[in-house]
Amino acid sequence: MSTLLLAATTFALGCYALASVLVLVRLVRGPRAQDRVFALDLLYFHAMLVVMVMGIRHQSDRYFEAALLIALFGFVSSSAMAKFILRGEVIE
Amino acid sequence: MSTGNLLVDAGVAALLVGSGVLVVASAVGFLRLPGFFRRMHPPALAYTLGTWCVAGAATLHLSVLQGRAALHPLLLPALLALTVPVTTVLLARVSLFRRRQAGIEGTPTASLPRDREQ
Amino acid sequence: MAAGAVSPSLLLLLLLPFLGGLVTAFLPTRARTVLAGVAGLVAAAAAVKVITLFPLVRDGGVIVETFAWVPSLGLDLVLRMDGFAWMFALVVTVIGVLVCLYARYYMSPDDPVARFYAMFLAFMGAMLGVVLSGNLLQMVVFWELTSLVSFLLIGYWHHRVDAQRGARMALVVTGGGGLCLLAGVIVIGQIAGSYELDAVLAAGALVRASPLYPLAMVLVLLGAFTKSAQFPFHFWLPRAMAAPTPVSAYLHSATMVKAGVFLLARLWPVLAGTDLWFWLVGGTGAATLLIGAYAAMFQNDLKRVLAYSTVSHLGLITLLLGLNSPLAAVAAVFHILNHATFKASLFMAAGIVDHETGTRDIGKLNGLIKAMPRTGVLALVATGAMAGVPLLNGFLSKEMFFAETVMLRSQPWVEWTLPLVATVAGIFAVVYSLRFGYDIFFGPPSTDLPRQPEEPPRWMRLPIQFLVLACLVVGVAPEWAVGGVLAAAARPVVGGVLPEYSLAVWHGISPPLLMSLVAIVGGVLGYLWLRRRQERGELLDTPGIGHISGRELFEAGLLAATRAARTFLHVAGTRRLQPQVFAIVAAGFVLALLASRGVPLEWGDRARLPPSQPFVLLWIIGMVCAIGAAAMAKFHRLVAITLMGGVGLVTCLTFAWFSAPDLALTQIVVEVVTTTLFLLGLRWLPMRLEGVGERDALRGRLRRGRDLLLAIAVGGGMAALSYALLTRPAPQSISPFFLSRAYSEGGGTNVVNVMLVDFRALDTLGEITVLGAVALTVFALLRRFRPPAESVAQPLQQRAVAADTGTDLVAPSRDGEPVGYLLVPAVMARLLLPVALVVAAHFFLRGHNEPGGGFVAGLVVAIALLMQSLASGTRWVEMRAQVRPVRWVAFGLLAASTTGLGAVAFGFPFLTSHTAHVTLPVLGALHVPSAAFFDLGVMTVVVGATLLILTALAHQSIRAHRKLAPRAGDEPGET
Amino acid sequence: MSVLRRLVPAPALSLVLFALWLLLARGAAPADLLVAAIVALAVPPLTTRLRLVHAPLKRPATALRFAMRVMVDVVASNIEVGLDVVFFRTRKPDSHFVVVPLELRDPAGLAMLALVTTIVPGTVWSELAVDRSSLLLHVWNVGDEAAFVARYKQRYESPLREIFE
Amino acid sequence: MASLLPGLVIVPLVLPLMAAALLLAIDAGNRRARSLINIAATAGGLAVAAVLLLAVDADGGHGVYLAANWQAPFGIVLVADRLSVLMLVLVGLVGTATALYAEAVWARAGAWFHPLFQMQLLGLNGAFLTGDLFNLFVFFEVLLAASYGLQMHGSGWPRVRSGLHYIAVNLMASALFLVGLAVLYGVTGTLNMADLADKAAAVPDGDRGLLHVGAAILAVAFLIKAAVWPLNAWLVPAYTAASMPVAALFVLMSKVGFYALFRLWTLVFSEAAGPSAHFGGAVLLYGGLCTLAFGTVGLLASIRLERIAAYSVLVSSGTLLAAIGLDAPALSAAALFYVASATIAVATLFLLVELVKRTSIEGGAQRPDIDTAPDEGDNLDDDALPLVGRAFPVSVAMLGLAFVACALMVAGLPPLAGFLGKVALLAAALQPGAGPAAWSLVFLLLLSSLFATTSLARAGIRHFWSKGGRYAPQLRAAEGGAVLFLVAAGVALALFAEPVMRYANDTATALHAPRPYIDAVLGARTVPGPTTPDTAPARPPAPALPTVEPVVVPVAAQEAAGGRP
Amino acid sequence: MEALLAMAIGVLAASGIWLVLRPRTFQVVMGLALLSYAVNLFIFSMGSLVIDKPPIVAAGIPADLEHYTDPMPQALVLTAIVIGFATTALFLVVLLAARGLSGTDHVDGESD
Repeated sequence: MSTLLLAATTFALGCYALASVLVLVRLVRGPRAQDRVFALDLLYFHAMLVVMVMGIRHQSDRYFEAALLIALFGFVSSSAMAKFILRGEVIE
Repeated sequence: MSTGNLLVDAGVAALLVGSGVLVVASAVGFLRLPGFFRRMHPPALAYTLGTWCVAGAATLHLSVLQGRAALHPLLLPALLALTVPVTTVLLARVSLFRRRQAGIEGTPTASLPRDREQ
Repeated sequence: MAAGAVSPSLLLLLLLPFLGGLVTAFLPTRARTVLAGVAGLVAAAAAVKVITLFPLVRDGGVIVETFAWVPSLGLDLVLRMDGFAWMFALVVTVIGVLVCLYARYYMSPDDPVARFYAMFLAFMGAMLGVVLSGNLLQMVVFWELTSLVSFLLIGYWHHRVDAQRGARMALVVTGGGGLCLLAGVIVIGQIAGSYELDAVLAAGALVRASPLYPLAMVLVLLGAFTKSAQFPFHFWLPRAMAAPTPVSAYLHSATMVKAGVFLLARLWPVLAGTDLWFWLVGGTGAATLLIGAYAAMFQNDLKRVLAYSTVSHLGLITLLLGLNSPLAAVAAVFHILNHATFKASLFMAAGIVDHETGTRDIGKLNGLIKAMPRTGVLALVATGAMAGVPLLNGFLSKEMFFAETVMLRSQPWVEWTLPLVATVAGIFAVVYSLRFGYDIFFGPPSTDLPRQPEEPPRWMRLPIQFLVLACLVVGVAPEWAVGGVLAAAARPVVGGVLPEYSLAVWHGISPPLLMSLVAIVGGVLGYLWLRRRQERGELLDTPGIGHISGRELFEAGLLAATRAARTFLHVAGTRRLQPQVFAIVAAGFVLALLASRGVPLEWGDRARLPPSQPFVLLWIIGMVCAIGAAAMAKFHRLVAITLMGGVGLVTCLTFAWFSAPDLALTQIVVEVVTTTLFLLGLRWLPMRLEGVGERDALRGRLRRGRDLLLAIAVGGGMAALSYALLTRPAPQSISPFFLSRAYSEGGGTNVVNVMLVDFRALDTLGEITVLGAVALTVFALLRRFRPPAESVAQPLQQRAVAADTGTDLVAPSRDGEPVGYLLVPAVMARLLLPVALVVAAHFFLRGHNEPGGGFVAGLVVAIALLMQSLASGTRWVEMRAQVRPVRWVAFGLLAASTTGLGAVAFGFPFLTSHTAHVTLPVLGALHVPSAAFFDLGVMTVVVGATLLILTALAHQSIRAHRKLAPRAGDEPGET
Repeated sequence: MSVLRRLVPAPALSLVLFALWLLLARGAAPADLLVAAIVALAVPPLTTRLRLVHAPLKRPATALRFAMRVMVDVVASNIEVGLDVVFFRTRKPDSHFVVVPLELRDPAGLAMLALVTTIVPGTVWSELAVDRSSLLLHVWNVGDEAAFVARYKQRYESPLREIFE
Repeated sequence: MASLLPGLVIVPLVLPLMAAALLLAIDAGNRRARSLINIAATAGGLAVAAVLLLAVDADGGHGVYLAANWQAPFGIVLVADRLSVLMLVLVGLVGTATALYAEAVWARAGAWFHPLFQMQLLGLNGAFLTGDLFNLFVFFEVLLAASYGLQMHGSGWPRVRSGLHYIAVNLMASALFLVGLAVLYGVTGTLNMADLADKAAAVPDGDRGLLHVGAAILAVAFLIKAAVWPLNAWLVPAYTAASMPVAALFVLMSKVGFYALFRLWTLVFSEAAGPSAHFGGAVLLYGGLCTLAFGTVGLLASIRLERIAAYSVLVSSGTLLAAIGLDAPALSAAALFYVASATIAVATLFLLVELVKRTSIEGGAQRPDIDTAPDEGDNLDDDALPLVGRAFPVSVAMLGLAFVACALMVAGLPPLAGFLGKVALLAAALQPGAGPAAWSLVFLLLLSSLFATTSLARAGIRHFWSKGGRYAPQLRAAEGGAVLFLVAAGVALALFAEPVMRYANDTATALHAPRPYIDAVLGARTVPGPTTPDTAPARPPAPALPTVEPVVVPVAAQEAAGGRP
Repeated sequence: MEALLAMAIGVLAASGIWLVLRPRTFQVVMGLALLSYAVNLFIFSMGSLVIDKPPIVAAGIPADLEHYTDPMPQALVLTAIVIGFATTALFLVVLLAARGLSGTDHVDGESD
């Protein structure tokens, strides 16, 4: 693993983690439920990025599937919450 | 065990750094901007270009590593494009709904024929 | 000696009554003549059998028959008959015959007597069992049986409250005593090394020398005293008089109550001879003798007089046995016999009086001699025997008793007191005998009786006649009548060597005779005095101890005990969840702490991984989320769920970080489903607003503080434990085996998946069964779901139409097609479905070699379908797709288990996997592991179970809508 | 033809799934192609009833061009909005709601429009009228409202109408 | 017979599993087929268990079954030894009776009774058979998951409320279970119980503390299931609220906790465990005594029959724990006999509760829920009621007899098996040199008998001798048959107590000297495959392709103990 | 890293325990979920923390614990996750049923 890539991945991971922390502040602070839900959606998304960068970092293709699942279903939780806020129930 | 190609490494690194910067920028915006609808804009940076950079980096990296075209990381932005709107559309609607419910004046609305009839 | 004889004679004797009881139970229930006939014949046969055995035991012979039952417990059926047992068997059977006859006339034609006779015979069998026991444990068996059957017999007229109470009291007291006896017997058995009576009798010295002797003795005595109604356990006997009179005549005079003294006599050679024995047994006997006799004087109920008198006589026998003198023991045996004869006849006489007049109240009964002269005479003779009138059998044994009290050598005050006690008791006996005999048969005939008395049928009198005759014969010619029997019976009691004694009516003028005279004269005087007082309306209750009723004490004690038990349960148990959970957590913590204390814990010395900043940040997020969720779960449920999602995400990333791709995949899909589940549930939970109805009392704050402390302690403990384990070098694990065999023999490179479908396939099979069971349970529960009142209405959001002017919320789907805000999500979700299915197929097919597998694939399918419901509504989905989740579960379970069974068909163990290797043109070699079919089963179950749970929950909303439908019209008007 | 039609009810979808499988399988060996074909043929019929059934794409070329345009827009908007976000204090973008009248009615087309609107930074799809006649957007930096609406309709709505209607 | 043994071991698992799957697949309308399958599968399980028992007893060995054909410490192993087979027979007995009983009414009271019933049996059988710690967890979960459904079968607030508590408590227990077993794995590196016994003895001193912590946490999980005081408050509400056939089945569940403790403690902390020998025995002993005391007091406080039965469960649990806590083979043997008699007795009582209640109009509700103080008025001449008896209808008489038999068993009164169990325990506890703990056990045992007698007599009087009118209860053949079946089992247990006692003795001896068990498990050989597996294929199985080059896994460690050739 | 993960497990467990001890059903179910995270991570941590050595055997790499992480805890966690998911779902439904029957969301059905 080249030092360059190592540094870059570390930087990217750090950025994502930092961004997640910022988003977490929004999640905890709110002020409205939609902010929080959106924050959760972003957390999922950041998780996906983290997983992908870890794939690059470890030269491995195995992390792709996890990222795929998050990309595919990360929105389900947050959209279910959004619907809940909107309708008071998730599935009608 | 790098790709062995410095140029490729540099490209991957650049893409990664770019995505990192974009993601942080979007998070900063999401945290600091006033108003929910304003806050909804910055994450799009991360959802689009931020992801594309990472996907590009992964594709590049893997393709060089395996010595063949590994395009599957590009699936992720595609899937994201399909799924992200679901949440944002719903959340925007939530925000409007709640503003109306709270009786906040000046909540805009897509003009609706049925309302005009009433 | 006929020891070890195989002749089944004793067994037959024992079984006879039981079999007879069984037969009678099946006879017509009110055929009293037939029933009495059968029962009587059975009893008579038994009696004859007993009598024929006399020659064998007359000279100290012992018949023993052994049948193995549970030799390893030392519990065998040992039937052993010596002279003493023979005498008892005789009493039991002969009086049994008489009572059978008597009961035929006593019981009403409407009585369901089959039950009576069945139990009666069963009792006879049990009693025979007690007396014939050659094994102490076996004796306990029959002992408790007699308690049980007597419970049923006393409660024969079970609709009467007094019968119920009396029966229960008898059962509890005698049954409890029986349990003590059991313990005592086991202690004795442990000392003596055997429960065999012969062995125990031979080990008397050993037993008495043992440190456990006092304990064993006390336990045995408790058993004997309760059974024989000794003070202070005597109170049950008068209450047992609620039984039909034949029962009283049989159980409460002749047989069952004698079991206690029988036991004392039986173990006399083993336990007697110590001071402790003297004080305990003698003291109890004396007290009982006096108290029983005293109480008997003041009773107004015929049967109660007899009951207290029985108590008194049993006390007398106990006292005799407690005197540690062989001669006294002989007297005791003699009195057992005598008492049985006269008391049984008296009970029967009392029964006749009751039967003929309709009352047993001495105050009401007068001058019956005119109406029923023959019965009267018989009763009077028997009363005389009870009082100790010369020329009747009671006199003889009582004289022997007086003699013993006089001859006793002990401390001076005892030597002086005991004769006095005996004399006083004698006086009392005469008094109550007179009350019984004189009061009811003489004087002016009563006029206010419920029924006009007349002589009972002749056959009803016959048993009394027989017994009274026996009293007379024994009284007049004792040596001739019972000399042999007594000798045979007393010999084993005193240990084989009979003391010198003479059975004669006249022994010359001696202290005992004087005492008898004093008793009789004093008794007559006392009676007259008492009578005069009672005519004046005084002394109707027992003076002195009248208000101390053992029965009341017992009942109140039981009540208090029950109440105390409830209080205890209230304190030591709980019906609330929080204390239970607290106890569990605290127990786990404390026990773990204690366990670690013995061998102090220390950190390991394995090389640590260097910390990585992103990961640290990640877990800062995770911890904040966890703590936030804990803090928010009460008032901001949605926030808590969101934060929980954050925790799940971080967990998932941790799995991904530390080389567990399978776990990361599983965690992420499970996370999604769980969140949706929580949201589905949130619909039915009440709004909870901060500060509303909060009573922040000090107690609540204290409890929260306590909980917080425990939570922190446990968290710290878990952290320490995990750190201790994380820093240790890995142990000699079994894992290398899996790594090396996964591909070569399991056919897959993903070791985790190979473990799931091959190495540990049984776990997976269980796991999907759990899923199935949970899904079924959820379905069954929700079918009966009744939403809470305030949640039935549509959620606030759906009602708030007016405020949301530009709304598309009212009917987000039109004809099943979503419109408005749901339009875009629905289209997207539908586009995602085929994609998700392909992804699921991908995960399923690669599972064996790469992260994935049936579980993840199943959840992917389930989420994709769930997404459709979310965006388009359940009805839309169900209109279009026939999803029958239960079928999926069934299919999955069948597929998984048939795959497992497939191996069995080929002679391999269940779930053995096999890979088929096929070579196809173009495609090359194909490897089809059987585990794939197993995994298919897993996937199907997962899809079915998840959908079953989710749709069952989602359907509740539809139901709510349906319920609201009729009222939908006026909904807008409200808002 | 009809046999083929029944076998491949949604050719575009099948094609996408075929490609998806190959991407996921990361290979194009004969075995992969076979499985990809099976998947591509089997999944659409399985999901017919749970899908929007609409006419096949009319103009693939337009669609491709449209996609390229969107990508370019995305990059451009990214830079613009990114700068606005970072220098929010000074740049003070003119953010507010804009109502856009719509001619596009096809659900899939609308969904595509939403997709595009969402992924292009600077516009947030906020509300669609029940009769699909107008659309409420939240725009990051409007400037001239009429111009924005015209540009939006021209750049995104009309190509989509071409493709889907 | 002996050759049958290994193959038969799996049947108690496969049978209920297949039955459950079939029951799920059958149309809900086809009631008759469901009943038939359910009863047939359960009775079949009993038959298999009986054959297993005879087989195990005959060759005195251990039926070791290597599931999925993997060598013992690696794969999951099922072990049918005397103890587990005894429990299997109990499951079969009680299961058959309840299956029969439930057919009359309860099976129709809610959805999916039958499959849940079979799953419960699967969980029970699995828990008794498995020789693997994690597999034990899985089967615990199976039986619990099914029991949640069964407990709330029929729904209603009392059931759901107690069910909620029951589930919460058991989820906590499961968490503890997992933590405990994880620690044990972390310390010893194995999950196989036999292997664990070997490894635990050889644990380095520095790790012994951890081993003990793991064992303690695991023990708490088992103690919760065994309903030790003070972790047992869930039991009485849950059992009394459940429908009675379910409660009868649940009697087995508290035995699972006992079984697990017994099995693991004798195995891992035997004499051979060096410094860890007899670890934690005091907790078992005193916990058991507390439980016994609690249950005993509860017996006295109980008026309603189902509560009496539930507290009897606690009494038996406490007795068993205290007995194994004293750690003497004789007591263990007695405990094993006792477990058989107590299980049958209490299960019978639960089955009887409902039938008995049918005899009185409102279950004696006209009386207050606690004994009334003696009223002065009731003298012997209770003129209001004639001295003429009332006949019992035949059904009541039968019920009454069954009740008496059952009460004798529960209270441990002679001559039925309950008494023998109690005598065995007392005799074993009162060995010379018995300490205060043993004496407390003796005292509490006797006290519990007395209180059980008191309460059962009280309940019997209330129901059978009630003052008011009485209905001849409707007894369905299935219900009566089920009760009679269990009573007959109890009587048979008393009659053939000697062979059972001998069996229990052998079992206890074997448990206290676990070496043969360990050797049998670890020495079991796999079935050789028909063909040598393709160890180095040209490429991994199609169609999934690993990203790396074609895999060649080095076939290392072929020599590792007896793998498949 | 080890210390961090241990701390994380501790915090999750503590939060879970705190919630489980609360009187509202929803709190309890959240607590159980948190607790199951903690337990899963705990089991997982038995395999010791290894980066980039997933237990997926590949050619040419010796199949031992030096080169792969311990697959056993992972298999256990996988099963535990599934079972935890199932029981959480069940508990949720039961608490809904309890709420429906009693009208409150108190664990004992007491009205506040």
